[in-house]
Amino acid sequence: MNFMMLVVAVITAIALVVAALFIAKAISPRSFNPQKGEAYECGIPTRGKSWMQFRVGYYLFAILFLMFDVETVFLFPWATIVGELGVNGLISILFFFGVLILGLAYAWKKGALEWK
Amino acid sequence: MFDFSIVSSWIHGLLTGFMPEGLAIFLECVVIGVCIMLMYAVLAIVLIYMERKVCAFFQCRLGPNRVGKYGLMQVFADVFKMLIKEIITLKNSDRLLYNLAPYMVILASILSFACLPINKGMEIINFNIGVFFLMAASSIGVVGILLAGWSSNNKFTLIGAMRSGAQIISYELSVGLSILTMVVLTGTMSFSEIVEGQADGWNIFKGHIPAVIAFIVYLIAGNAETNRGPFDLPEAESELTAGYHTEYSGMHFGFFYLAEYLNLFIVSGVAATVFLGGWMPFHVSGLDGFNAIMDFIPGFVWFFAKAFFVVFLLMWIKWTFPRLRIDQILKLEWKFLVPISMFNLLLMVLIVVFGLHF
Amino acid sequence: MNIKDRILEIVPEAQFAEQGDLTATIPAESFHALAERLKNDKDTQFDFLLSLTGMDWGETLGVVYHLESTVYGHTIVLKTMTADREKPELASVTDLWRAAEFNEREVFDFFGIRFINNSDMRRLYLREDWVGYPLRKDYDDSLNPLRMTNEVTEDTTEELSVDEEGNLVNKTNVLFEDKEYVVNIGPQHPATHGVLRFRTSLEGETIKKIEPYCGYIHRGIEKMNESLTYPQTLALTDRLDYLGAHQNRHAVCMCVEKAMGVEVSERVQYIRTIMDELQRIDSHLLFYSCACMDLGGLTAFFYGFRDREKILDIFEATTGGRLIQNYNTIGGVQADIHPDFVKDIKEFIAYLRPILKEYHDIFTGNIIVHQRMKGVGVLTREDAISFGATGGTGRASGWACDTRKRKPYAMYGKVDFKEIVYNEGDCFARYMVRMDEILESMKIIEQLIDNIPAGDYQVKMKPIIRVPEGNYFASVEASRGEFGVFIESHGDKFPYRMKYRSTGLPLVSAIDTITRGAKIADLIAIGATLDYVVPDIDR
Amino acid sequence: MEIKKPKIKSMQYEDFQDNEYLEKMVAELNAEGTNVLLGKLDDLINWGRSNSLWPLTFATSCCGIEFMALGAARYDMARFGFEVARASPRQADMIMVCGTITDRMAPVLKRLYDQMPDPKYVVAVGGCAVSGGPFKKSYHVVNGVDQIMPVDVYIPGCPPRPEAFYYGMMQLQRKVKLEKFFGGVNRKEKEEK
Repeated sequence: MNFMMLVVAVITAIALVVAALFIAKAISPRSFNPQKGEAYECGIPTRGKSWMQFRVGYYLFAILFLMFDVETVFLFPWATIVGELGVNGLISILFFFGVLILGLAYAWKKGALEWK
Repeated sequence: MFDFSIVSSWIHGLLTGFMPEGLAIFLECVVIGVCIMLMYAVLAIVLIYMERKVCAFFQCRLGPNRVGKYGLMQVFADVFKMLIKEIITLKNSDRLLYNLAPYMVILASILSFACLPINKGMEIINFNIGVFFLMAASSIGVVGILLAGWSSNNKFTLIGAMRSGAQIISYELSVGLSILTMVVLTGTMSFSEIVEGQADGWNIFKGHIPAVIAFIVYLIAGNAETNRGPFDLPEAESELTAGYHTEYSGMHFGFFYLAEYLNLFIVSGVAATVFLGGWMPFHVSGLDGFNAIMDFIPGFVWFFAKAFFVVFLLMWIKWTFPRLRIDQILKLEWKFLVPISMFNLLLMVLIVVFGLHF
Repeated sequence: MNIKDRILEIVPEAQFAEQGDLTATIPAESFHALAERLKNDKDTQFDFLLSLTGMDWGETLGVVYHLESTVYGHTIVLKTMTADREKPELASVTDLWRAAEFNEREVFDFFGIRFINNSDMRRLYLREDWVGYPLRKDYDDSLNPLRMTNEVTEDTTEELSVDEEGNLVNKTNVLFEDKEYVVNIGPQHPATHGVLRFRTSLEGETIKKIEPYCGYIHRGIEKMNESLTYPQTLALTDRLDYLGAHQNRHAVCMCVEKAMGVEVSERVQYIRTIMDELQRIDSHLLFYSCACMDLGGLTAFFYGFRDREKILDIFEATTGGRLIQNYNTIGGVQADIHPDFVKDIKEFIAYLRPILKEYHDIFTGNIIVHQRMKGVGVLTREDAISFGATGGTGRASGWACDTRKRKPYAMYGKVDFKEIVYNEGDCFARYMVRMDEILESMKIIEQLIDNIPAGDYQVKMKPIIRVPEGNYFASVEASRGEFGVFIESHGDKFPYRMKYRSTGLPLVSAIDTITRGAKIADLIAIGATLDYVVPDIDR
Repeated sequence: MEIKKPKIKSMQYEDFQDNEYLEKMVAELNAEGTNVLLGKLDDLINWGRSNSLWPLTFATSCCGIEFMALGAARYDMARFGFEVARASPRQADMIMVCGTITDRMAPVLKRLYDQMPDPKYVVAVGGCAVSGGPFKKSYHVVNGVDQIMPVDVYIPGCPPRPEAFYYGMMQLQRKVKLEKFFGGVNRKEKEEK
């Protein structure tokens, strides 16, 4: 039943967008002029390409995030049963957790957390 | 306590009484779909109205009051207008991605919206890994934002998209860690079980210090997730004109607008569910009379009341603080929130392992 | 040390004018050497280029320089000219005063004078494809119909430079490389406070270079003034810097009164001073509101505007105008003060003092504000003087440049107030200067409000005024810097040339220096705290 | 179906100064006639549009400050639902031309106007935008924005008081209420291939 509900939600989302866009396209007024489709840049034509190489600074954080996120994913199953595992569960995960914290400390020391 | 599953099974029984099971289930699905859609739209409208009124009162103004009584119809007029506004086709955009972006954003918010338990027995998607699913679903949204910014072929949108890429995914980490902290306390990832587990006290009281820290971290990170001030960098009005959705018009823009408010509600709803007991009434042990009265109030009222309380908190923050700068936002996340929530997680584990919680 | 003698010692051919301010006419070939000596000599030290005015004297084209020393406070007016109307060329002084960079572009734009060694000889206000030079007396407007094509922006500039052999050569300088990520911020942008345009070369979020483009609200007021009588010109001054309407008009009135030798009554001086200070509070409240809004704190914006309305009420009661009051006239003011004027102002001051604390609570004390503003966009004292960035911006950089103290006018010599000076030169200092100045303005008003003397509010003047021949300069401390008026009169009922020293132009010319290496968000904070008004830049 | 005089909540019909042009518009619309269903749909659409006019943040000079005052606490244009000022023309419904338009600005303004989605409205605010105002004789000022784009409402003044802004905006609301959508009025412009 749950997976069916998931499908229902997905279909609902798509239907919502399709329906609204359909209404909009069907009845909205339209006008045409040569400048309408051009990029908006405060009223001045754009110079050069907008799609060009972008600074690595943004991606660095994405990569950092990936690393930490994947590692927290591994923590979730453990988290649900840590109460039952008790001290053993805590100690065994501490190693993993230590690696995580060391990773952050390393990134910090390397200056990867500074915005450049 | 009112259990909504009685209603749903009654409807199911009624329908299967005079039609084949398959058709009945299909019909139910359609009804649920329509309900989601309606609730989604109505909630968005209520939230937009609330935002406009709340900020007006913070700013010594009146807010909308001409369209309908107390301006109640104002947002309807806005949505209606947006629906019949022209949708601009761009010349040099990446058509496919440009049109795909609103779908992604809406999909993400409806999927995560469907996870919220509104009342006992009234959760649409109820996985045993609900928390996990919600985080996965909501992170689709950032893809939509990135696509929108990239595909428009506009410099402002591109910077907006890049900012949101760096910001939203960074804060996802803190959201994840603070929820993980609570999962340690509750011992389950299913939303309905999390709420059931709070019958004898809300998590924020049960988990005391680490729970409060997790709540605060969650509020900050959740606020950043929804792109709302002081973290509204991807659409910083005074810097990037309209940010990643600069090139979207009419209903295309309307979807981003709706999704933004719904995401606000989802963040608040999760906070209400995980920390504040969801649809569970407020109980004080020992005061049976008081508890009985509290039980009399239906669960969805509790849920919405708590969620809107958190919504109000977030609005309060938005209308008070100035905007941060991109490097400060990332510094706040990586140098403060992540280490804090990591140690908070350890603290919570210690408390749970040694049974120090209530 | 007599400056006149010193100039004669360096350039024996210099001629001095009989009337008006101390003015020396210098031949073009020895001008640059003289300017260099005047700036660098220990006992002259003219380090502040107050104003640079292009002139068309019929046969000759030329430039008038107003120089001032921040060390000694003495001033001098220099004139230089060339008889070549086809290809007028003069030496640039950009190497001495950076304020000349934009001002020389303005002169090139209006008069077509090319400055040798100015690396950036493009038009400043008008479109690149504009025909002719509008402020020349023989300009033909029919050559320039309204062009609706999108303007093509060049990425290069022309320079007229001197090569090793001393010949003039044309050189091309590159502004932006093809590979650079150049974003237009403005003209229609919520944070440029009007229609200013910044072409910003970005690397990620970091600003590599910024190139301001003015002229989107260039209304040609100076040219229009040449065909208006003196009282008529007053109407346009209010619309330059509309947040300093009183002060602008005060400057023009003062300049004409000085030229005519008219003494205005004490009552008028009191009223003008009070009005100037009210206007300053009004402007600073608006500054606070807009700075908060630009930094994203929207609620504070409404607080500032709420209280600003109270000043506008006071203005309205007396002058009839809210934003643009048209109050000062030559020889007095338009109408006597409203009977409730004194009472209203006292109530307002009593109201504003506690409110200011609220402002600091909601915005100034916020940690995010400190993070966003402290250490951001530093303008050093040397740069401030070199660019001529007066007003709150200069004072935040440690330059005590308040005209009210330097050249006291109206009642300012007789009231006690402190000149607010900060030394950090960053956004936060610029913000604090203005917030503190509100307090000082209230102090000035409090000293004056109770003793407004009786008397006439207007000296009898003829409807048509003929200002005696000569050139005159007067300046006031407007809300955002020294606002000066330069009038050259040939004895007609119209001014021969009327030039306003813009308070905003130096700020905008300094913006590239301030923002290098900052982030986009910093540009917004810097723009907000520089507090320029675009129509005042473009005139 | 008979099209009626446009009513708005904030002000009586009779209190407006110039009703003649509206009556002319009503008469024109009535002459063509519409059926009831489409007329009702039109009413609904016009209700939505007229009550949700989002302005573009655009100001060149003095009038812009009065426009800000209009948004601030005392005059509070949020009451009418005008407060959602969008910085991007893609999301704006009307452009309030606050201030002088110069020769250099004119193509920029036109471009912004072109980039707005339909339906779009233009309000000329202040003497400068209406006719050039005090700067009419200048070499660099456009004598009225109506030279470069169609204007729906003129608000005179230098700068107009906030009350005048409201009057003009309500006039625009009334005008919007008289639009006939399901008769093709809005679909005049066709794609040029």
